[in-house]
Amino acid sequence: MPLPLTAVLEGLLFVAERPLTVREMAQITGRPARDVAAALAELKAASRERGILLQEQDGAFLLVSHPDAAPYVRALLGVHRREKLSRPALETLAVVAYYQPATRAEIERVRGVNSDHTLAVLLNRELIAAGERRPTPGRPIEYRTTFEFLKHFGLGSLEDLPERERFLAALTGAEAERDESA
Amino acid sequence: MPLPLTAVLEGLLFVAERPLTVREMAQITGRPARDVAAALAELKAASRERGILLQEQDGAFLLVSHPDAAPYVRALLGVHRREKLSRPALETLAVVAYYQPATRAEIERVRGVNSDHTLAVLLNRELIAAGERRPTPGRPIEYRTTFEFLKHFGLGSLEDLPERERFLAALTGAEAERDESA
Amino acid sequence: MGSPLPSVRLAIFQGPLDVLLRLIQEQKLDITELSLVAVTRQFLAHAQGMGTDDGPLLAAFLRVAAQLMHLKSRALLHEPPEPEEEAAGLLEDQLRGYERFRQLMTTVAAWQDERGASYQRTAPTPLPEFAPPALVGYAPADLVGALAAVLEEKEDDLPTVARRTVHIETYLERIDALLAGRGRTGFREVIEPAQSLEEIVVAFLAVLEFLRLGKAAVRQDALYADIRILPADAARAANSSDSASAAPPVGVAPAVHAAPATDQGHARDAFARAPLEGG
Repeated sequence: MPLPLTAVLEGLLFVAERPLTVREMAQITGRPARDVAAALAELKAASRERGILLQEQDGAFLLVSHPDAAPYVRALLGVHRREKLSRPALETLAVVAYYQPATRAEIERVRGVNSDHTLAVLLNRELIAAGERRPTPGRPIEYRTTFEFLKHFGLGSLEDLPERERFLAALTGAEAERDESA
Repeated sequence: MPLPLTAVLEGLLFVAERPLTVREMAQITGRPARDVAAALAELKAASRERGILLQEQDGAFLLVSHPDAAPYVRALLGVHRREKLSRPALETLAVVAYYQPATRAEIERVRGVNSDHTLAVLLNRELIAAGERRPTPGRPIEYRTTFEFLKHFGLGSLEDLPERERFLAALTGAEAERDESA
Repeated sequence: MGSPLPSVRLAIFQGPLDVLLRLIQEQKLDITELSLVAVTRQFLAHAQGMGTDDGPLLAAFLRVAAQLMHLKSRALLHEPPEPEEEAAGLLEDQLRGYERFRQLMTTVAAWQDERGASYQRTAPTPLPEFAPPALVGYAPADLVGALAAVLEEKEDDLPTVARRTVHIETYLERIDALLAGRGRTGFREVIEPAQSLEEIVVAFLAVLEFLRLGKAAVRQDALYADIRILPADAARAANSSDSASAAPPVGVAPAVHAAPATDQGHARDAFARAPLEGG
């Protein structure tokens, strides 16, 4: 039994890193825009009593946590911020720090695993920030470390990163190798 | 009207960076663990027809996209088809998944071959994790599967492993035979 | 698992062959005192007495004989005792559990192909009014450690780092592929990728497994000649249409008939040296 369109759209919006337009969702699901719009209306009505709300912003849709849950959400994010970074998060942060500006594809090429979620974690903690879009195909977003990052690691500037030259050489080497083996 | 507990929990799980335990959620919401557990069961049942999946292992919960939405999600994120595991790695992973907690010796007894390398590969990909040491001679490390494993296969919990009974029978059968002949 | 093995009468033991193997595995008998030539002769006498075309019986015997040979060669070579001590038993387990395990693994492999993965969220959760409390205790060294780990893992992925493990399944699949490709193969071709004596033993056990399952037949036309391996159905067809030919019956290795009649002492030397030359 295939997943109903409302559920497919909910799954898409759940993982999306930015608001999605009806057109984009129609394209990805291969369904007419009319059906997508109807399914979104259904999802919106259903989400009113849930902890995840469907919001519309300038013709694009995104899922957000229910405003009434905000105090709890804030408490949880506070808990998260006081936690140590997970190993994948620290790895991702290290790659961004030495390689910056780094795109998601570059990070994943070095780490060899999908890094979407860990990027979100680092963005949440304001240790990295999304910058310009690179003027290459797909116009990927470039990530850089923030001032917060320097503060938390007790660094005066990025030049104080230990063994910078060596790691940069190793990273570009690693990337080349991955390219070959891909 | 205050938001029902299921909705609050859904909101929390939506923004969480990592799996949340019942205890944490009870602490944040100020509700008894019993109520939280009941609300989570409700949420799990309700999410069956939705685009999201509530995963559970060892009393911790994680909200992820529904596995049937995977092709669309991959198209959206531009991620390639997940990297397939080699046959030996899959074999080792299957033994850990069905048998857990499993020690290296147990895995090798079932597979009949040295499994150091495949264990290292699975640990690197965080599909399994090293846990406690077993209080038996040699104090061997016990391995378990992770949430990464549940995500890789789109499972709600370890109880959703296919043909669990048959596999367990085959595995313990192999071990029993081995013990007899030893 | 096939026909019951016959009994043998030896200086150190009288009784069924599989019991002999077990006693030796349990170290209740000293393998160096055992004459493999005598065992083989008595088995052949038994086999000839009841007709030589009992493939499963021969396969069962060869399996026991191969394990005895393996144990004896190791005893004579004074290898240090390793965890590998259990190798013979493990191989046996593998053979027994293999079919069952293979079926189940097919389920899991297919399942990896068919099932979709789940994904976590990728969007950050901005809460502008939120004042970030300080993170605890990080140092630049943490970054260095994490990065070193990433770069090291890459090396782990390199195949050269992988310890070569010998898996009987590898050889079962290899023989299957070779037979499917050209309809026939030989033991020398089967062991082309082998890198150790142990691997050749595993390959040999894989051939025996094919024989035991009735999926293949083997021939060896002369002592030390290549062992030819044919799919069972092809071999049967060849036999019925070609019954006038002088080819020995399928499943029998004439090399055993042609074995030079040596006394025990010589046989022992031969076993001691062969692995050294081969390995």
